[in-house]
Amino acid sequence: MKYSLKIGKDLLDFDLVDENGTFKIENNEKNYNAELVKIDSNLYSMILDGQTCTIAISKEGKSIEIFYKGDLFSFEVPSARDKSSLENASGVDKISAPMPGRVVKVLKGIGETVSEGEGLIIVEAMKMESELKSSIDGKVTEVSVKDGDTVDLGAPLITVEAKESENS
Amino acid sequence: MKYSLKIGKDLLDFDLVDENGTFKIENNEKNYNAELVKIDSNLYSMILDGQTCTIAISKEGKSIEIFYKGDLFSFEVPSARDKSSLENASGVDKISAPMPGRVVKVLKGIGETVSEGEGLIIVEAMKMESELKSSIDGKVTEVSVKDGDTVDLGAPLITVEAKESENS
Amino acid sequence: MYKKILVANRGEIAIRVIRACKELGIKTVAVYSDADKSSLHVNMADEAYNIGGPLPSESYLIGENIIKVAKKTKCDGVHPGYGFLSENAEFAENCVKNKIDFIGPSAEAIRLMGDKITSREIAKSAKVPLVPGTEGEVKDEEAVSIAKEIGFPLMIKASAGGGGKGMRLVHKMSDFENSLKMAKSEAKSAFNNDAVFIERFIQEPRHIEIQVIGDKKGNVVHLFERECSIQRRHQKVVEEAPSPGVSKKTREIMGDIAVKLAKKVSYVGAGTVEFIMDQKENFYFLEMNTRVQVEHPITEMITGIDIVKEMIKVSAGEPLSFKQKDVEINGHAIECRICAEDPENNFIPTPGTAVYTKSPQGPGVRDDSSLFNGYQVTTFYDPMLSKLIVWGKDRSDAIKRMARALDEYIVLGLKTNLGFLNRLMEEKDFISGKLDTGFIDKHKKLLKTPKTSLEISSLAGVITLHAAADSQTSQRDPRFTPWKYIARRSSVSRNSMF
Amino acid sequence: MYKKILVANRGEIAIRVIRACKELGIKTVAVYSDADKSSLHVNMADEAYNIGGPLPSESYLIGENIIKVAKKTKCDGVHPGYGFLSENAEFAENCVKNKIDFIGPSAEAIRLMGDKITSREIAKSAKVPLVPGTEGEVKDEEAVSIAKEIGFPLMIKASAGGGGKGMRLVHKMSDFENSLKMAKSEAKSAFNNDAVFIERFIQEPRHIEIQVIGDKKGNVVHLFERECSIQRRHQKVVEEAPSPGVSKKTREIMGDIAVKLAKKVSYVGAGTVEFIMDQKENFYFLEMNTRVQVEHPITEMITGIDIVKEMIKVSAGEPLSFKQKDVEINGHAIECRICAEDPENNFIPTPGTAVYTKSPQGPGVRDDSSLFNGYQVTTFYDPMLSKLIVWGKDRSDAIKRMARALDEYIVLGLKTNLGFLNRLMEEKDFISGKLDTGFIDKHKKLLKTPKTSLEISSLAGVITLHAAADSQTSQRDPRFTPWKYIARRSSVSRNSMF
Repeated sequence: MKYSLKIGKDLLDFDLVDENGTFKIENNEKNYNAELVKIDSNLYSMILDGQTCTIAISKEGKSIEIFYKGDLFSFEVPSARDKSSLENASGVDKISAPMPGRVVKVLKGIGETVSEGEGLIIVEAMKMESELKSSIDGKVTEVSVKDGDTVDLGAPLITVEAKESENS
Repeated sequence: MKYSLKIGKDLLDFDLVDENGTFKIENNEKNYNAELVKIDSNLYSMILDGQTCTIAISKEGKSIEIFYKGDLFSFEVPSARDKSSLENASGVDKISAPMPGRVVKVLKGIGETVSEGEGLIIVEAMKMESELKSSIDGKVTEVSVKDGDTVDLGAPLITVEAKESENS
Repeated sequence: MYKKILVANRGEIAIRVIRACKELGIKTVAVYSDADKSSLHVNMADEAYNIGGPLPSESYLIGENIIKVAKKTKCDGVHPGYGFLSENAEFAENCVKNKIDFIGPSAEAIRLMGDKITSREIAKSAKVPLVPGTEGEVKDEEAVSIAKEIGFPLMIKASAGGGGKGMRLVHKMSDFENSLKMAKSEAKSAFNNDAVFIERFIQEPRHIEIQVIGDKKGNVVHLFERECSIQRRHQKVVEEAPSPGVSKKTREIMGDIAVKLAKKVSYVGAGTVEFIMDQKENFYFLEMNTRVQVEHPITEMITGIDIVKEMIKVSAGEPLSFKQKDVEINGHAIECRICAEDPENNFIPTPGTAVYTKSPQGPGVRDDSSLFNGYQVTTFYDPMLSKLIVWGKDRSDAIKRMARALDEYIVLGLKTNLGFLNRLMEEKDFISGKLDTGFIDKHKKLLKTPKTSLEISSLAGVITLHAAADSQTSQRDPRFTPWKYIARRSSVSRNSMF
Repeated sequence: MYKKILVANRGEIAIRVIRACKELGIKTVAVYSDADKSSLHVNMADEAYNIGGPLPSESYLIGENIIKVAKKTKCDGVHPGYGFLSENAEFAENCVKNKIDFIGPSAEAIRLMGDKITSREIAKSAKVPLVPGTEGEVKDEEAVSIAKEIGFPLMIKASAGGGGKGMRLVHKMSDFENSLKMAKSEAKSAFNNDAVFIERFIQEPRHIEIQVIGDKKGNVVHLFERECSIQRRHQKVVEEAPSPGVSKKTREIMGDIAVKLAKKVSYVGAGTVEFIMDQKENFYFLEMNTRVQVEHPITEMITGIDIVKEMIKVSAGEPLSFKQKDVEINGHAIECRICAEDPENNFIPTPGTAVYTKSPQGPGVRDDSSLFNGYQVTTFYDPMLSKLIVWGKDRSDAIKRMARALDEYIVLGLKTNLGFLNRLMEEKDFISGKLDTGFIDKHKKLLKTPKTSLEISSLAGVITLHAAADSQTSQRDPRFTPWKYIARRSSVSRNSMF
């Protein structure tokens, strides 16, 4: 069976064969033998090619969260639309508020050219200031807030578009 | 509202007034003010007359289990039949297997007179022998097993009837 | 050092060994029976293999199969834990034959100390005190002089006996001859054999044991004593170190004796020499356990020595990382064995499912447990759920901390001894250290659940009942369970002052 | 001793204080904001009172209301924890005015040490070394001789400055005069003021602090140092005791100096004197924190002293239970602050719900946490979830144990720094003790989640997806969830060898 998972902007494709509870999985030309044994409500043992990995899993709707070795991975089940949009246009970075807070300073204005990793905006929440950075090279095409604004979780802040997508 | 709970052979009667989430409860001529705050899946804070008690609760069907200060209390919601039978005939002690195991020795035969606390049968499970005792004065009216039998959890073993109930 | 160790056990001790291996950078292989498929020890090891049915005799006791797994997975060591194969000399031998280290003493040492008669003889030759008594039959003509030698109180026992028949407890010389006659005639009529032997009767005995550890260079060090007098069904339930009943002088003597005994059998690894001690600190050899003991953590807490890591290291050939003069007692430690059992009903095991559990945390608390929500206690294995261990700067501090930790412990779904342990920590005689193996029998009131607890629980019960009934009548959203309902409503109205 | 203490705090430190009180037999009163209705500290106290809205300024910071609760509930002491009102001299004063002990130093001591200028002056008078430098403006004619006196590297800073303007780092004398000119001209153009001052520049600074504790009889003892150099956002994240960079001699000198400073202000209770130290063990006073410190447990682990209990006792008038000569360092302890934050994204806090958590157990592990399944991290408070503390017989032992414990820790539902901490414990420079406050910036690779973890997680993800899809097509029983399905099926076929 074919399955896809989306993490961030990446799409992962799997081919899974269910052999009565043990799974043969192919991803990215690698092959795995895996099993999943339930321990507790969210706690699992995954036996991967004979080695035991402790994993915690939660699934809600179309999102699957996996905790492994201290890190949390949030996967989503991509929709058909997701798949095509992911493949075509990856040239837009829409920055939204990572938590409710206050805009300390907008660093870039509309039309300004920015490089990957450059700071776009400083927000403050939980007594800490964070600089949000561009993940692509491009130009600022939208600024939705101004200094001092209070924003809710997920509120759009600033958008950068890649140069290529400008030309398209 | 009137509620009853059964624990072992005892029936507890309550009068509960729900004042929008705080409860005035009367039991056995005592009055209480209580609240229950949920913490975790089964974990609660009960605020009883201003003092906080940590309590764990599970409810399945008609039985309610309460963990408090290391002890576990199993309550049942009595049926109408329960209520009348509890009130009328408390003179029968039906001993059943407290866990799967083996009968080591039946100590009393049919017709034998036994006093409260006297041993009726010895069973073995988990490498330990336990003597099960009569909870009433009476006469053995039924023996359902013999030495060496293996028994499942809840299997009837031996029944004692009180002398009074003999006369009824 | 070992590359990969197979842990030939289950439950908390398997987890304990896996943790030690992880901290030493050693890979681990778990084995498990059908009943232990989703146990924590299986989850925590790097690899895990099923070795058979749920009965120990179908799985954990089949040494042959365990060795097969060890060979297949290329393990260079096997740690047996306690119980199961841990004191099985043949298994130890077979491991070695298959070029896998048995992490413990030599098969020879296991064999010598495992036999009651041989171990007594070795003990005698090492000048370890034994309970004074005649080993064989007492003849009438020598009886009085022997009785004088042994001292009072003493016990006359039928050689062919059992079940209390032909047994007499004698408190003073003037009663002796008469008691002897009665015992003999009782023995005659019960067993058709009037032979009797005499032994010192230890009043209010305490169970004291010395932890020893030896390496392959011939060094043996003792790590002081543990007191394990709080017992039910002749099994330990609360242990502490050091013992409140052992003086510095006795501690030194006992320790030296235990080391001497261990050296007699060239002991390697962790072992325990058990003594029975009277209230005047006279002590006598009981037996030697040639494995890590359930209660080893309390010794770890007061010495700072990781016994399990150390036994792995010495087995791999390293010398002990300390000398006798380096070890010191620091503070006081107590362990409670938390078991699925019913104190009100003669501590009968209570199999079932621990639907919800919460373990204590904070300063000085260690929980060695195999519990999780949904953990099942079966009739196949010991009903121990957890070992709760605390450290305090002195005994009083440790008792108060244990009381605090027990109070935080929650196990919902099956009866446990938590309530009993809670009450024990507030019992005057326990606090004052007046311990003996009959302690629980003398303090039966500790077994009863208090009336106030029933009262408080019943109130929580009736609120639960009410919330369930209430939500049934006013239910709109199917996911709006009684629980959510209670939480949402009452949390708003909790004692507000302003 | 106190009868009832109000704990004027929330989260793990409130729980810490409640535990100490329970072990001392003192009743506790919790206070809580609307956001903390179902927090553990509320559940664990004997009584609990709502004191207002979720913002600290609406609840935990309103001393007046807290004192009202204390009076109404007849508390004889208030423990402020850390943060909130703990270093608020006015609150301390008001407690005393209301005949309630403020468990901590006097309002006077808080005031003196809380003011940057006064505390420097007191430090100077107690001969505590300060970072060498001119406090005021440097005149051109004296600049060279001052620079020589201070030594290199040094920093020239604009008096009116900020933001790096008018600032120059100078490594050697030959560059000094030129740099001075440039700094002054830059300052002039930026602030219209060319005044500059000079300070020694501490390269690769370490954060070292000394724990002190004093009683009301004038005794002050230090409990050695903690190293807290692993920081992000200028906040500590990993602490250890003792410091791998402090020699025995420096330890003694620092300890003596800290005690002298504390005595200058008749210090009562637990306090911390913070220093900045270079890699050659030259150290300079930063500030004194007049309260219990987040990282106090590591000092407890290596000294066996319960700092929170001790501060309650000395506040109640008892003398310290130990003298300087009684305290010794035993082993090594490390603390990791487990926080809801995203290391890959500049450690930005990650509010949300911890849907499932599991805390490590076993030897040498202490977890001071306020977590439970369903715990909510809000934007109102610090995103710290837990303090994980381990003890080992030496530093290497402690690091391996921390790695093992972190590996057992599970927090599902929000991003945490657990993965980063996991990787830190295996970082060569951390293991060798090469620490400074720029450590994390120098080891950015620790912030990235490893590719193999993503790979393994994605496999678990796709099996989850498959099980969900599979159960949808073959669903018979509505309660037969994908989870049950996976557990039931695959557990049977797990590696079986026989």
